[in-house]
Amino acid sequence: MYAATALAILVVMGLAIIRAILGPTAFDRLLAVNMFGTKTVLLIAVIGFLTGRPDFLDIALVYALVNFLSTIAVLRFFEGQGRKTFTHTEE
Amino acid sequence: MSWIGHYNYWAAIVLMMLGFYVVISRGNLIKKLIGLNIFSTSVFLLYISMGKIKDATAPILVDSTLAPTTVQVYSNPLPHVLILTAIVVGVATTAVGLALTVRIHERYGTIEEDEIRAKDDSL
Amino acid sequence: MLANTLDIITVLCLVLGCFLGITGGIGIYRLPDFFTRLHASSVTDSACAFLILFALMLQSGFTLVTVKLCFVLFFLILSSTTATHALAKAAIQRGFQPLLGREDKR
Amino acid sequence: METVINIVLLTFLCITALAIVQIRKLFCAIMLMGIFSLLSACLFVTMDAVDVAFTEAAVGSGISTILLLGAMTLTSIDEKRPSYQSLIAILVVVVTGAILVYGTMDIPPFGTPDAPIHRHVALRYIQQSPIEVGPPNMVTSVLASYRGYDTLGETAVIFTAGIALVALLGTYRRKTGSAPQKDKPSTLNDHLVLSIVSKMFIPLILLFGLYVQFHGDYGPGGGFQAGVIFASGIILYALIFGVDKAMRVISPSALRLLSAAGLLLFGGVGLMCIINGGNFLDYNTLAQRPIDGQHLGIFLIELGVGITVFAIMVMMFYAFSNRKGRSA
Repeated sequence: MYAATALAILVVMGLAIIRAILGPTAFDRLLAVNMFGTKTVLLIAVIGFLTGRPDFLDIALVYALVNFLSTIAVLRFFEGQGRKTFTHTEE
Repeated sequence: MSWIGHYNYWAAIVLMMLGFYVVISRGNLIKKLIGLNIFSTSVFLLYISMGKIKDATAPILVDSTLAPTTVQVYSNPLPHVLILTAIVVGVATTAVGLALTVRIHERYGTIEEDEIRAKDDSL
Repeated sequence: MLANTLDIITVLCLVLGCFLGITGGIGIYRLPDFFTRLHASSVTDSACAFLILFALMLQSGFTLVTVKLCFVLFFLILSSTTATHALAKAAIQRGFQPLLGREDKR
Repeated sequence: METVINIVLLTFLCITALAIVQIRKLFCAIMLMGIFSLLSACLFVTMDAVDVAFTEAAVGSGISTILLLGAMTLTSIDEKRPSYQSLIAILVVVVTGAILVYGTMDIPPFGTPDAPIHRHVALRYIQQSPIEVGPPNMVTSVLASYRGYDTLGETAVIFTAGIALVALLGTYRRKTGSAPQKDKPSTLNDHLVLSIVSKMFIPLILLFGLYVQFHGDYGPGGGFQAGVIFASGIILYALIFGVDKAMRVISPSALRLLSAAGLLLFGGVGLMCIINGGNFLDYNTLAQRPIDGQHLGIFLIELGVGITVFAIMVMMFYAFSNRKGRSA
């Protein structure tokens, strides 16, 4: 039961990787990475149950908390780039 | 099915060689650092693969009052200790490398290796 | 009897969660532009996470594990929805336009 | 079943690495590095290395992406095609790889219980550490007690890296550099949803950091992870509300003091052991009962590591983001 769930999550992860590699725009890649992060949390939780030591959910918890950070950082970076191109056109 | 037994090691070697390839063939300094990161991850994988024992569990003592299980086998904790610290040290050294790259960019205006070398020669 | 019912609900939740997850995966792979992909992933993501984690909660009973799963679920739903919202907003600000109508080239 | 998950994840990892090698845009390579790190953390979990996965989770998802992005913003976005041929490089790589694969033939297959690596000191660690040292998490007892010297060395390396970074990039902002940024505050600050959700998240991240710090004896976690998680909380604050405000929360000079204080605490515990008549970092002498001494020693040392790692990580972030203000 858990094994089938883990496999399904792995399939989704594979599709997200393909999108992250192909992704024509940077936003597509960011979306894929974001989705990949969510699926990683789920996979770690399911693996915990699969191996019979579900007390290791702390790792999933870390990802749930901190994964947010990289998305914010990239958005911040986009903003910086926008400002840079903006000043370029000004000059 | 002997290849399954060595699949981890081979994957680690493939990753290591990919990182190595980036480091020796790409001129961009940030790309080189990314390659170095891939290389170090491959080393981490190799160590952790060696520490794993089949059907063993993580090296945290199972509370026998909560989970009355059969005899427990634990994976080897030593590689975990080595790699745990190596990851944090790795990110610190990557940061130093990136700082050097930033300084090189400020001095030379480029982070491509051959352009830097050309500027060095012309000086 | 009770345990049996719980198991059945667990399996149902897991199957539905996996189905939604795979739908989202296919959506993010097949759909034609950024906004359609965004809707595919964001709509399914929260429900998929909720169903799978809820199934795990049913299996773990009243323990610390359930509390941790609750926290994971809470953070996951909060952060992934916020992230997709911020992503859509940033994309609009950068001048991305949603694909309206059907384009002939795929 | 675990073997299947393992093999699939390793294959994904190789595909991602290949894509990183191929892609010319540095930004895309950094995004893929994020996926790479998530995948490797999953692999560490399947291979029972929960503490390692924890560290990778804390470091890889936040800090390393942010540092790479910061460096890329300060330099260039695209990678130029190198002028020289890479055929020789491919040859070198293939030959080295082939030799290494030949070398693996003698390694016992994955998961063998009686491989040489498991016969040496590991048995002692697994069987004796709960009795001799105490904490149920064997990784913590090996890290802090049996191999305390190593950990002291690693902490010193991190500290040195922080000093080197500050020497290279500097922590203080020139007044001319800070002026234009103040008229133009970050627009992420205006992003209402984002700032409110972040305000909810930051205390929870900090709280979780403390939990990881002090629960590391019983579950996965410890000083290294806690320091990074705590730093992530501060960095999130800086990303949303601006570095200036974050610097008012915790100033660079305070960070410098903290980074040294953590390392000194570590070394001080070692010296205390000598004063009490034991060897360096021999915690048994710290209290009446040896096991209490071990407990106290591990607690203090993890605290020292946590403080140093936290201070250095935030210092690195400040250094990169201030440089941005200076060159703009």
